[in-house]
Amino acid sequence: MSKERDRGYDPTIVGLLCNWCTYAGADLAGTTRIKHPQNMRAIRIPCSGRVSPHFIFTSLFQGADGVFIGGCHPADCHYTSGNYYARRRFALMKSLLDFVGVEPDRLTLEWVSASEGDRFAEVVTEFTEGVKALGRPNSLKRDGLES
Amino acid sequence: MSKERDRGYDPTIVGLLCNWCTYAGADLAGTTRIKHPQNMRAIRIPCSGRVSPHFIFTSLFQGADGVFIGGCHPADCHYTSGNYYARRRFALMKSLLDFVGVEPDRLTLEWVSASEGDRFAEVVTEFTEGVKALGRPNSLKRDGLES
Amino acid sequence: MRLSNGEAPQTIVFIHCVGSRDPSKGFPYCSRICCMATAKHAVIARSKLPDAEIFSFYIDIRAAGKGYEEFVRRAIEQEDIEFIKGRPARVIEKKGKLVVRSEDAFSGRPIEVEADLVVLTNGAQSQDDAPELAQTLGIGYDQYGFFNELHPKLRPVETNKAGVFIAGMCQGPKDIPESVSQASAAAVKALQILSKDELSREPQVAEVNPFRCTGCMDCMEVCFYTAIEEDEFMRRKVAKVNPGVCQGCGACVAACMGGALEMKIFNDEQIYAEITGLFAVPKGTRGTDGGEAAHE
Amino acid sequence: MRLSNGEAPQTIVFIHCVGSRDPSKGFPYCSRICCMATAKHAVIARSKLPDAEIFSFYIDIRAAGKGYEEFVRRAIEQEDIEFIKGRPARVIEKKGKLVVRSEDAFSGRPIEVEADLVVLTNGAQSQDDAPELAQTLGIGYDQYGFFNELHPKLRPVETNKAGVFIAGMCQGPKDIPESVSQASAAAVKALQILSKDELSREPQVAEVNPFRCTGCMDCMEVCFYTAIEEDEFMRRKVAKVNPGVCQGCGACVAACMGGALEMKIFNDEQIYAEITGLFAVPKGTRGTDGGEAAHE
Repeated sequence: MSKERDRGYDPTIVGLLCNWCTYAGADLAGTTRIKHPQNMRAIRIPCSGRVSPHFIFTSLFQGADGVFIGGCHPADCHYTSGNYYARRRFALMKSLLDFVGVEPDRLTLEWVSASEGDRFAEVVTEFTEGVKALGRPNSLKRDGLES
Repeated sequence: MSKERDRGYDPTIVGLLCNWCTYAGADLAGTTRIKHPQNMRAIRIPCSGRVSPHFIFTSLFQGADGVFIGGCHPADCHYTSGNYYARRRFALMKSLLDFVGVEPDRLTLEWVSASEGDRFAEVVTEFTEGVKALGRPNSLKRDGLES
Repeated sequence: MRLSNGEAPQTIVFIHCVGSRDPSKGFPYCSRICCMATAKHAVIARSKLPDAEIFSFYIDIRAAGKGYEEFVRRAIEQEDIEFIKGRPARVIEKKGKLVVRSEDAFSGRPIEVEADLVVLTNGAQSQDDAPELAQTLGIGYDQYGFFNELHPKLRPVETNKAGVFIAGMCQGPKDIPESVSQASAAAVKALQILSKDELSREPQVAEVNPFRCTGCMDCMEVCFYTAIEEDEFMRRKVAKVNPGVCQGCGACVAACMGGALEMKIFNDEQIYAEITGLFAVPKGTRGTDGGEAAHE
Repeated sequence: MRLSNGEAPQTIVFIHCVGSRDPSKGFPYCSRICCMATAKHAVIARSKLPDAEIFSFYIDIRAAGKGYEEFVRRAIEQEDIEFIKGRPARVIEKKGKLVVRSEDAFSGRPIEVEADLVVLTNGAQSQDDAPELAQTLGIGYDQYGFFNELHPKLRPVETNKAGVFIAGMCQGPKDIPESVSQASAAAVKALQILSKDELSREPQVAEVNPFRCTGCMDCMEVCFYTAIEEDEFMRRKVAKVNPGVCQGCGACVAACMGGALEMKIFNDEQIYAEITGLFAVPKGTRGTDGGEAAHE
């Protein structure tokens, strides 16, 4: 990526956050005033297992620079096994993104419990920095796959 | 007591047994076939704290040779404190019996839990032996205090 | 996981049972939840600080819940948390370090750890104003301020006051699954009362005959359930039983000198009849060990 | 408290954790209730046999309930029960005695006790046919045959099958107060269902569009709650969601390749609208750390 093109690059990240853990963790990070970059927009979902591949593609088509999926720690899923399905689909999606020419690192899946406000800030910061380092995407949108 | 008078002496004991512990302990002694003398007649009461002094006198007036009160172990009372009241009244009754000329050892108060069938048999045996050793009572009934 | 100086601690010591299991401090009881909380914190610390030395001084490892034992074993074997049986005698500050002095119970030898961070696992205590609340509600509490359940085994969420239920730590230290179970249990006990249009009770309750009552209130003294209150009858003070609260133990009936109290079951007349009946049974049918000797 | 030879034992040894906390035997879990049961038995033995020597070999004394710690302390201090930290390696019969060989963990030295009576504190196990029952009911169970609660902390008496509840030892070792609390908790959960004329549910459930469904049943595979069953629609096999059992996680919706499944809340359209909406927000109102740079 050219430095010129990426100057002032401030990516937009779509966060698909499980209602029972990461969404509450984001709340906690807020109420306890833990600082983290504000690039992510949170969308509440019932379970990380609810994340259909379509949501990820729609986000990228719409212009997202990254997609962050937040689920419950292994064995802690409110629905017992939704996070395991998410993990399996996540691995497939990584390969698929690679196949269609999007950097797989624009997608992440993290486990954050409702009490881990600090962890939420940490992983969001890390992911945001990672996406920033990737620079402006050779995005699906810009390549005209959709719009 | 003359040996002649006490020959074949087979005392009758009135048992006032708490429903929640000793009465159940007596049941258990029965179902697990633990041997003990059969001189006691069990009367179920809700709590050893229910035992009014009148019950004890009525029993003795009617011809009982001994009165056995069975309650829950300290701190285990189904009604929390009934056994403590029973213990306090028991001490007073002992003095009162002594005062009216009845051997205080014709009255006993024992703690037997619902699971202590063996203990039930033990304390009943002990009390029965004790009453037998006292011999026929200089009883309230015989002395014509009532009948 | 930063010290006040902003550096990541390299040596962390957790100390169990600080202010619990210690009769000399007035807290003889076990705080129940701390062993697992400490194990969890130690494992989290390990995940942040892969190279730190992490110690945990304990008396007994009380990992007695579902999956708890397995968790502690993982902490020891996979997360390299060093559990040391010993109760540290003191912690001394020395050159910016916290020196933890204890005995290693297994070797019997003293052990000293220079720590960057010492985590004290404080015992759980009741709220300061718990006794006040208990007195307001008329429920029992113990010397530590924990509320008394009606029966330690069979009535874990009920109190001696009908209609007042307890759940969770107010009764004594307990973990989340237990507290949640108790909360649901308390809910069903409340529902038993609230789900009916009329409160139906066992008929086994006490009743005052106000004509006989002298108003001495001895009965109120012995009522553990605070079911007896003062009332007025023909311009005299008399006792009155609240049948919705009375548990039917009969302590008041036995305490009443004037015979003004009676129970609706196990009443005096019934018990006298039972006693009298015993001596009316024909001889020979009374089944004794020895022979049946007449002595009336 | 008599041996087979009819004599009162003079030396009694209790051994904790026999078949529990022992991964090598396939039972890594703690049986939870035995520490207190053993302490109780030892105290009862003492009351019968004031002069006997009574030993109790333990790994950890797990006295973590209300009044439990105090009870064990009394057993040690007043009832003269000798608790020895150590796991006996073997018990050998020798001249009518049972010789218990262990290590005293505190001294590190071997210890040998010649006992008249050895009491093994066996770990609690699930019923042999527990997995069969679980399969019949469609509820989860672990490798030891204990039934799975829906959530270890927040849903201790519910299972993954709506309408099936668990209480007590079937879920894992637990003592009487806990079991009683769970039983009441299970009752209230059942009442929540039974107290209504109609079953009311959160609207958040999945629904099949039978026109789109190909009957591949991939959705059934991922449904942890067994809420999806086979149905027939226009002489084709299709999936059908039982809305009384569905918990609304959406795993089936995400798994459906043909888009035949939809949720009534968190449906695809709603989530697409949310995503699209994010990018329709005017610049500058999106509040970022740095400045807002257009990159569309």
